[in-house]
Amino acid sequence: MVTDERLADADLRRIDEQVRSDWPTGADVDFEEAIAFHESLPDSKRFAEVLESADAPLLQPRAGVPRLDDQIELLRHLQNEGGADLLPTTIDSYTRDNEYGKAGDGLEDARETGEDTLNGFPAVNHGVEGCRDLIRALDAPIEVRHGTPDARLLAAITYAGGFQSFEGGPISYNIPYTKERDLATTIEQWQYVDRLAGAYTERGVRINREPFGPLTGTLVPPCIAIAVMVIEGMLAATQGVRSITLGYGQVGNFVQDVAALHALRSLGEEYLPDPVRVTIVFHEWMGGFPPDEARANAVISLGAATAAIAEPDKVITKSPQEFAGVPTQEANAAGLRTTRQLIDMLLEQNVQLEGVDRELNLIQKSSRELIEAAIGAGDGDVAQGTIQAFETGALDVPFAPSESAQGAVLPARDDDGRVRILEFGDLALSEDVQEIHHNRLDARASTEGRERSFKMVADDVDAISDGRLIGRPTGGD
Amino acid sequence: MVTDERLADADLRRIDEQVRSDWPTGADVDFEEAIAFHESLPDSKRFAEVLESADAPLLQPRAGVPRLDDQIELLRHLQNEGGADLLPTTIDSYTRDNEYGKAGDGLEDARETGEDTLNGFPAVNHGVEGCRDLIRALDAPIEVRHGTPDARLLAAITYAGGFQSFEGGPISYNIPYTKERDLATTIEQWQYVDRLAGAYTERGVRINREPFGPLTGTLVPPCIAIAVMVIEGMLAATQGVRSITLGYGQVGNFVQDVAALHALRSLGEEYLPDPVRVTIVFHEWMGGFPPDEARANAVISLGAATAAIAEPDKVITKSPQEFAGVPTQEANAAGLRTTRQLIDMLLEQNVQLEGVDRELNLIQKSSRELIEAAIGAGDGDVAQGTIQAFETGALDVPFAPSESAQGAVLPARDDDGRVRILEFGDLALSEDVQEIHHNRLDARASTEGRERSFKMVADDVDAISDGRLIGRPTGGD
Amino acid sequence: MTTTVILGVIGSDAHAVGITILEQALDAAGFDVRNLGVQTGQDEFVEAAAASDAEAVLVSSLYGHAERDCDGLHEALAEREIEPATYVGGNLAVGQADHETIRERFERMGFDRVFDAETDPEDAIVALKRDLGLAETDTERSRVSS
Amino acid sequence: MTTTVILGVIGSDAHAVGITILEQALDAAGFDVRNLGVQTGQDEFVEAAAASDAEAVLVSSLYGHAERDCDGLHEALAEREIEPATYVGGNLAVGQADHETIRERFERMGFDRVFDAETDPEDAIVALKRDLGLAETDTERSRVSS
Ligand code: B12
Ligand code: B12
Repeated sequence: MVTDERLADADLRRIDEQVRSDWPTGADVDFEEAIAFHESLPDSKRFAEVLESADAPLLQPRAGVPRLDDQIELLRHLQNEGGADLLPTTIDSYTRDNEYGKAGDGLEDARETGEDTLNGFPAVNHGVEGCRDLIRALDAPIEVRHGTPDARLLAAITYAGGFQSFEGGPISYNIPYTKERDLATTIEQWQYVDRLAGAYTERGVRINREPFGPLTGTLVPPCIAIAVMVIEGMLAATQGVRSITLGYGQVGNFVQDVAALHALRSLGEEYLPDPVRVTIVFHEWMGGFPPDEARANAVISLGAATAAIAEPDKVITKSPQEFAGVPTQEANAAGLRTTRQLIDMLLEQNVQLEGVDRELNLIQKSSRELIEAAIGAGDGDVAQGTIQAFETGALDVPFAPSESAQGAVLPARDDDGRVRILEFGDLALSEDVQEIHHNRLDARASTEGRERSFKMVADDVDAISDGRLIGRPTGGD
Repeated sequence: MVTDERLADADLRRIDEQVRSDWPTGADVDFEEAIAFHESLPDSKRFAEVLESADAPLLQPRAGVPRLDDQIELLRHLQNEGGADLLPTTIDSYTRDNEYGKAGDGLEDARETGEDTLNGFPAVNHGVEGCRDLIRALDAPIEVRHGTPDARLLAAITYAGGFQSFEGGPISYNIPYTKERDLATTIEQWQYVDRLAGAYTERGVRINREPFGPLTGTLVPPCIAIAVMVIEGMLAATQGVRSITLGYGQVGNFVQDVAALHALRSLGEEYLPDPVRVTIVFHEWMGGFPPDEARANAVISLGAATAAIAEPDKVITKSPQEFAGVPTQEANAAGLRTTRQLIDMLLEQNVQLEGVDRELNLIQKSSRELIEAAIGAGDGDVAQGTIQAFETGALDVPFAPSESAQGAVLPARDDDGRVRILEFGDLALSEDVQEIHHNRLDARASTEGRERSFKMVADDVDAISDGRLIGRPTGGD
Repeated sequence: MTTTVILGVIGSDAHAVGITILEQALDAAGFDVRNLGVQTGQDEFVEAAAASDAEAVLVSSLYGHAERDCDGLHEALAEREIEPATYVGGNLAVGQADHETIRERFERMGFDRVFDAETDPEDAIVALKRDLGLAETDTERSRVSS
Repeated sequence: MTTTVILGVIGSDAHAVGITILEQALDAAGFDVRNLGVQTGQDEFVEAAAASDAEAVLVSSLYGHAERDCDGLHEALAEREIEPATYVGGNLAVGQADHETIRERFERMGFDRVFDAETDPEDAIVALKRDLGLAETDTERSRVSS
């Protein structure tokens, strides 16, 4: 039974050996030698230090292509033409499924035909040396971004390969990303990922870990995202991680997004133990984009404006081609520059939005209820409690494809465009909080002269791609 | 001596005949027949009504090409692909100089070579029937946008040609647009333009007039823009204009722009006589743009966000190609769609910025001082007073090329990015107000560890195109 | 008369939102929808189609690996001697590909219809009605009763 | 030693901000600048150059009519038998034209240098120093004294 305790060194070693034997490239991992490689890197490639010492939001795009030389060229472009402060390497979907054979085939295809049939960089197949070639070739710190429920081998290889930041977590890379993975299993698997980061940290290589805040990217109520972030942060901290970046995805309402980012920071600092440096990352709109680059630029800009006001430590940018597919490097760089210009124009302005405090209180109270419910369900053990809470629906994520979550929660926007909860399922929110959500959605329903229903949810899902925030019924309906 | 009195009918007729004899196409103007043409137009082409009855900001681009069929195609594109609510017809620079011969040569060139060597639509050369072909071909109302100091013939022909909105005014199309024009003369000339609009208005064709708010487009302090708008509005109202749209160009500071738009509306309503319907128009950033479309999109988006919060009646959009030259129709439409998406996402949100009231009070007080100074200088006659005020520098516009203005005022941004006044010249602002500006700029100077100087002004002029709002000294300086 | 359609996201793709919306719309239009969810293998599609005698199989793919994931699906259906209408939709290739090229490619693989990500659920419903020969009145009735 | 340069916006163009910035920068760099302002005719440029024995004439144009407005300028200078360096800069054509094409076109008209709107005043100063054979020290001296 998995509990929130630090993996014993012996266990770490045992799992490590087993994990590395999963695929031939695992054999090249040598911890001592990896420490030496990390120590050889200049300060400008130390992810945690660069992020934690920044005095304005740092920008990071998403990007991954199968071949090493293409990936180097892509990241160079994003750095030079996009002005990215932090670089990504997004992993392909086969690797995320631990299908290293298929990923290898895809890589071969890409090498032979020049056409990319993989949607990312298969880091396991590239192996430790391939990763290091990438790290060596670029000037900025690089993070592994993926969506892999069982990311143990990926972590072992990429940490050894010189990456100093690793996205994901047992909930955030399970519930939104998979159907049949068992939550207890992913928690156990991520204990290894975090413990290994902790082992590097003890040797002075402070690997940054970043739980994936946007979850399903689609109308996620802030309290749910924040609760999951704080829980994953606590689990990582237990394993010795000391640099943790909690995430949140833009919902598109100015006041709610600013309040949520403040709440995320304050609850992160409150719940995570002292030696942990907490930073926060804001993801530009993670839901469906407009099928039009001009309109997509407005969505990106609204996110950038929010970032300028809330001042997260990092912003993950989108490109205007988000709707259509993996963007060209030019479009990806354009998303960075649009974001930069907007942030730099607004950052020095003292912009205070009225009503942020009220929303902040509501988000904090609700998030706290969910976090405490999870801790309580495990009699103080957050690992056990989280498993219980997802089983009973006390914790839940809207649109979650995973069988490990109830998927009973349904969100909808209120009359001001803030994301509220329409169906709670068994979510552990108090009557007070539920009543606030009810009232707000009733007000919207009456504005629109229709019942609260799934149609409202569906309309809200499409709203931004249709050119507005709230999915009001249109004349034709 | 020009005074602020309504032109007598006899004078109107006399000037009308003289003006129309300036160029052959003037002969085709027939007032009665023009009234009949306007009456034949559907409601959807009545500019004033469409604008005044809108319940969300209407979008209008700028656009003008020499040939009629190209102009029709261009405007159709902006309406269909850009979703423009109101259409423009931007006039070429030769016409603005009353050089109808050169404009005609340019039009001929364009017709023969297919290449556009004119920067707009030479409406005088196209004549009444050419204009009507344009009006007939499009579904939305169309405004004449130009920059012509002596726009009498242009007005006579385009009003008769079916246009129901006409930009400009005696100050706003003189001071920023010319070197040697005498202000008394342009006031007299615009009395004809306004009186003619008044004559149409009396017959039920309520021609909308729109003083040009952005002036030189470059760091114009809000109180200066507002004072000029209110004065031009008063002059137009005297001549019988009943639909007046006062303008303001984005300075890029959220709070200041929102406050300025509120001040513009309230002072407009206060000073203009009751039968006048006052609407306001917000121009997206009119200063130097970034030489990069991605960054330009952020500038456009910041303007759109401001519009969503302040809710002007109309927004004049920019295109991402603003820096390079007259935009392609695609880029122009893209600017419209970016603006629309941002406004539609934000409009339903209740966004209240703290500090707007304070800034609003300052702007109102300052604008009132300037307006009253102008009225006072003419012993109650605003025409006379305005001429005096510009002569003495009591009224002034930064970067004004005109010899009719002192051009002594120099603006600079304060530490929050708001546009303040560094050099007042003889601007009629009270000591109190001057002190506020002084203090704000001193605070900035001390932040930057440098003296207040012209270098600050130059740095601020370039700042947005360099990717920020405030022209702080960079490391290299 | 109820018309059964199979719906699912193929391969290891986990994009759930699109099929959630589609399921709800098809259901409201009177179809009997079997939603297999995300990360559904070819065999599961074939099994479900055979078991419920489905008239259509709707395959969704967003993450860019559709071609690889769908390869062999029509052969497997043929082996079971069933011939449902087959639709595929979503973001069917990696990157900024042009829809016409993609459509041809997937039609060659045997799909009856190929939809891009701009597809509105209504488009799928209209196509199903046409392809399955459902009268307008059928649907109107089902819409009223739903 | 002071070097006189003529500056102005040609034709009926009224864009004043660029030359205001240029004037200030040239002045700070030690040049004796005669700023003719906006809407300056060819004849005024020629007159001013002849009158002050200027070593360079800097023509600015933003509004898109530069070609038409500059046509004949070099002939007029030649008639007066003066040969200042001639620069032109700004947005020199209507629309989204490519700078290389524009450069060639204006060089053919006789301009020594052609600058686009991304030009920093410093670029003009560096070019002037090179073309007029001004030593680095001259300018450094002038900079200190300015
Ligand atoms: C939300 C989202 C996510 C969420 C998904 C949460 C969840 N479990 O559902 C998260 C964050 C987890 C995610 C993960 C990934 N994503 Co994603 N995601 C999106 C995003 C932004 C929106 C998708 C969405 O929900 N749209 C709203 C719904 C209503 O629309 P829809 O899905 O398009 O479906 C409609 C139509 O397409 C159509 N339709 C769909 N299928 C079918 C089938 C038939 C038969 C018919 C008729 C119609 C039809 O009807 C639907 C209803 O209207 C899109 C980009 C976009 N569209 O803006 C990227 C996008 C689909 N994702 C992409 C990628 C690459 C990934 C990842 C591989 C990488 C990553 N970034 O981590 C992983 C994959 C994980 C996995 N194993 O699948 C790419 C795909 C690239 C490509 N094809 O070239 C996209 C296009 C983003 C991009 N530009 O790079 N993603
Ligand atoms: C502000 C502005 C205006 C203001 C000008 C106020 C004033 N009196 O100065 C107003 C609103 C009045 C205006 C009017 C018009 N404008 Co205007 N304007 C602009 C804008 C937005 C900024 C110009 C500016 O001040 N930049 C800041 C200064 C510091 O930079 P700069 O002028 O480029 O100068 C620098 C360099 O170019 C260079 N440089 C310039 N000249 C020279 C010469 C030499 C020798 C050298 C070495 C260097 C050099 O050094 C300068 C200092 O760094 C530009 C677009 C842009 N750039 O973003 C359009 C722009 C120049 N305008 C344009 C047009 C068409 C007009 C109008 C005809 C139409 C209209 N919209 O009403 C009228 C023309 C009126 C007239 N008779 O001239 C077009 C020109 C199109 C083209 N060439 O294809 C532009 C590009 C906008 C567009 N995309 O359509 N405009």
